[in-house]
Amino acid sequence: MLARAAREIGPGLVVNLGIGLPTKVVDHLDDSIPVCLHTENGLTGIGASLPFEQADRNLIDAGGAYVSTIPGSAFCDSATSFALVRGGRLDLTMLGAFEVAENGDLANWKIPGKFSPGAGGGIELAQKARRVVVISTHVDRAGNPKLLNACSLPLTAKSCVARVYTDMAVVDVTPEGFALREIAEGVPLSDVVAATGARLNLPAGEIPVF
Amino acid sequence: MLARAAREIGPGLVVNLGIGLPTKVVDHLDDSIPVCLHTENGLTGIGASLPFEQADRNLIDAGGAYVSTIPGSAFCDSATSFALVRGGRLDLTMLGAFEVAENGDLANWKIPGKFSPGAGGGIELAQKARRVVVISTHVDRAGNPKLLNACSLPLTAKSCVARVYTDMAVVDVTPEGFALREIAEGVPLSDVVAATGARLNLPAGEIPVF
Amino acid sequence: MLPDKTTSMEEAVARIGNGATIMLGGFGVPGTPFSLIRELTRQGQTDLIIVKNDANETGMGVDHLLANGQVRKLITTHIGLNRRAIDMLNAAEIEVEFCAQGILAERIRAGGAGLKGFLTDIGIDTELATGKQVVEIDGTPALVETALRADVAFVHADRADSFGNLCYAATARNFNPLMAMAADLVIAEAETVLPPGGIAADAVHTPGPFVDHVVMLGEIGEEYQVVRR
Amino acid sequence: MLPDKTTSMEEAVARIGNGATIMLGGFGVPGTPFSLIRELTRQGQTDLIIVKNDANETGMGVDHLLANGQVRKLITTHIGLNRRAIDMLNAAEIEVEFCAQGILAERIRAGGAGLKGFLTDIGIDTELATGKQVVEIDGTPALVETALRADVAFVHADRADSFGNLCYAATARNFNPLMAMAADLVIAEAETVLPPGGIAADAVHTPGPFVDHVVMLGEIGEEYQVVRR
Repeated sequence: MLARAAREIGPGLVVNLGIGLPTKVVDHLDDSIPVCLHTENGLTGIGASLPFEQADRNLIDAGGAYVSTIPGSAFCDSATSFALVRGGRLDLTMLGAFEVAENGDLANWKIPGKFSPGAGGGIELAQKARRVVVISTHVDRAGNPKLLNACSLPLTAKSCVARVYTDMAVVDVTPEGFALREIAEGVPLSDVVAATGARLNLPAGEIPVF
Repeated sequence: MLARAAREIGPGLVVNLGIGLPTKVVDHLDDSIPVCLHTENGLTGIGASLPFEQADRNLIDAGGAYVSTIPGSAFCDSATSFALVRGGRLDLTMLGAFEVAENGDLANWKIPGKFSPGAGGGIELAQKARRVVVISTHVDRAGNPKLLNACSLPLTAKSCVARVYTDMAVVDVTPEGFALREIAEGVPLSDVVAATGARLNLPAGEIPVF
Repeated sequence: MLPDKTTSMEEAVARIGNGATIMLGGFGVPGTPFSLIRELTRQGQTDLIIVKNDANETGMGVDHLLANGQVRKLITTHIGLNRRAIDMLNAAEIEVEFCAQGILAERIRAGGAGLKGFLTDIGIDTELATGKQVVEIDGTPALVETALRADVAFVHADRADSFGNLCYAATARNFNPLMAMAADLVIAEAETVLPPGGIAADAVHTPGPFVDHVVMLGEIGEEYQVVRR
Repeated sequence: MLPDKTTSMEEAVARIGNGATIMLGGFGVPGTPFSLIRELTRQGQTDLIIVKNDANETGMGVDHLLANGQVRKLITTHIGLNRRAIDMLNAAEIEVEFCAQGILAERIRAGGAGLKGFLTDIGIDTELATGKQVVEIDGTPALVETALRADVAFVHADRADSFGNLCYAATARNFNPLMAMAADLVIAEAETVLPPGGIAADAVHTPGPFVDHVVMLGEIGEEYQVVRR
């Protein structure tokens, strides 16, 4: 899933990898492709993660991980960092999800009564990145689908998700709802359909495997 | 007039000297008093003016004069420079005037049909500096009073002027209107009164001379 | 000659009264003014409104103020790493106002820039829009976000000069330069304090006129160090 | 590895069409992208809306575009040093929109920050308020100032790296970093272009992601030099 998602990241893009699974996509990037990774606490050009012994106490990403710079990195304040996001300079963000609706609505920040730590920077990433993709398990820990007709949780942003990468499939959000694009190796199509809580449009012909 | 106005500038103040006569106040500053001069094109801590031969092509004040830095100077962009003004960090500005009204209204940027080059930074200086003083000739070139009951020209800002330094007098704007505080050496009181286009409240007792 | 603003920590913090609104720089550990927060804990001002991106982690920074019962309200973006903050919120022992992170940054900047507020579509179709005034701009709706100013800002600088010009290190910059513009009393703690001219005029992150007091830090304490999870 | 954005001046400017809104950095001479303006004059795009603090002086910068009949409208703060601009305004050969200087800066920044506008009391009791929407904030009126974006921004940097990180010299900074955030196509001319890493990450004024093209200047021409009046 992470390796497949990494192929989203083409040359020249400015990319923000959200906290959790999306951050791990960085390990699957092709070093020969010129990209600029952004973290909203104020760094463009994120370098390798560092173990504690080598860490700079002043240099973290928005998830709190110790990172490094590369030649051409720049630091900025939080207002400038989000100016980049809202101003249209963030080409792609990859985010986690609690729920994704077939119209692209995303819920990933609040479970009323259970989990309400605040939205952090997720609202603006979801609403303003030029392309928003979700990286997530296909179902939650209780086995319930995360891809739904409509979100039941408070929204992060409306109609923002373009594509979802899960452990089972690659699914696009289209005007006609969810469309299956690829399926994970060894996963039966019936399992994907059963694990999806909304209509899943199937491609004509064979389904590519990733 | 300029030397008298320079005595406004007490220790610790952040001061913006407007284009024209006010800029010349700098030549009368006491170097032992710690102050920070600001120019709205993005410099805090203005140093001495420089002749063309010594000028840095990238270092001017808002009036276009070539200036220098001092130890502790800082450059900033135009938004930050005006943030300083609007945010309450500019203690004092000295501005020129076409007209000052007895309620402190200031007109200094536009003469409809004659002079409309745009307001530049004057609106924000006049409206937001913690103290606004005007440095100006007492009358205009045609001999007409600049201190008036009410301004006839488009306003720069309402009720902003605290004090006026002219070639004839030092005049405060008070809730009761203009109040004469000091008079220039050798100028008869009757001349000041005649050159003022509004009621001029006189002090009890002798009028200090500057 | 520029004014000298170096001050002792005790004296600078003593200017703060009960009920003050205080902005605290920092995003997680980097940029958090731990020493100023410690002194505020020691002096014990109460009924505070604290503005900070996050609530740090338990046992660090803001958490001392929470544990000490000094905080009435927190304006923040995310408190997920501080169990005590979440528990106090759930028990209604503190009030918490959540903002989207870039919106909090921008509200502070607007306060610093002497604006009344700004107009944005961020959060417009979500519960974050609840209670906010809506204005039409060119036929599309925008939310009014009000400017945020504070009585006091604590910022952590890597380097300062005695006039208050500040530089921040790496991602320790974050909210610090914004808050340094947005309070009536700005107190900067700095790891190094240089004479005027010690920071190049082109390299200054926060110009000195925004800063009221510069406090020189001694040895950097444990709280500032790398967190080994 | 970060993308390389170095481009020839001709190629970068050729991306601009007739009718474009173009922001030009600079306050007087410092920071004005004279070489990019020259190339725009040479290529001859017309019907332009130009956003610049001032109209330079006769024979310099913006004046070439005015003389060449390429400008339809000017959004500016002060044109007092350019007689041609004043005459063209009086003859209705160009339209001029005047803003207070800090308001123009802030409108551009708002555009760059992806905001819809901001609320201010600047100019509220003057003719600058004419025609502007008024909003009540906490019971007091504020003017709505709309965000300003452009199709193109020309900025002049002292140093750039090939990724587009920019540093400005002294008061040549002015509107440049604001405009560099506020256009769909940002073209930076730079006196020196360095490889990535040539500008320290803490010293960058405009982060590279805001910039589309970096154009290296050769010898600095007469227009950039000290003006002997």
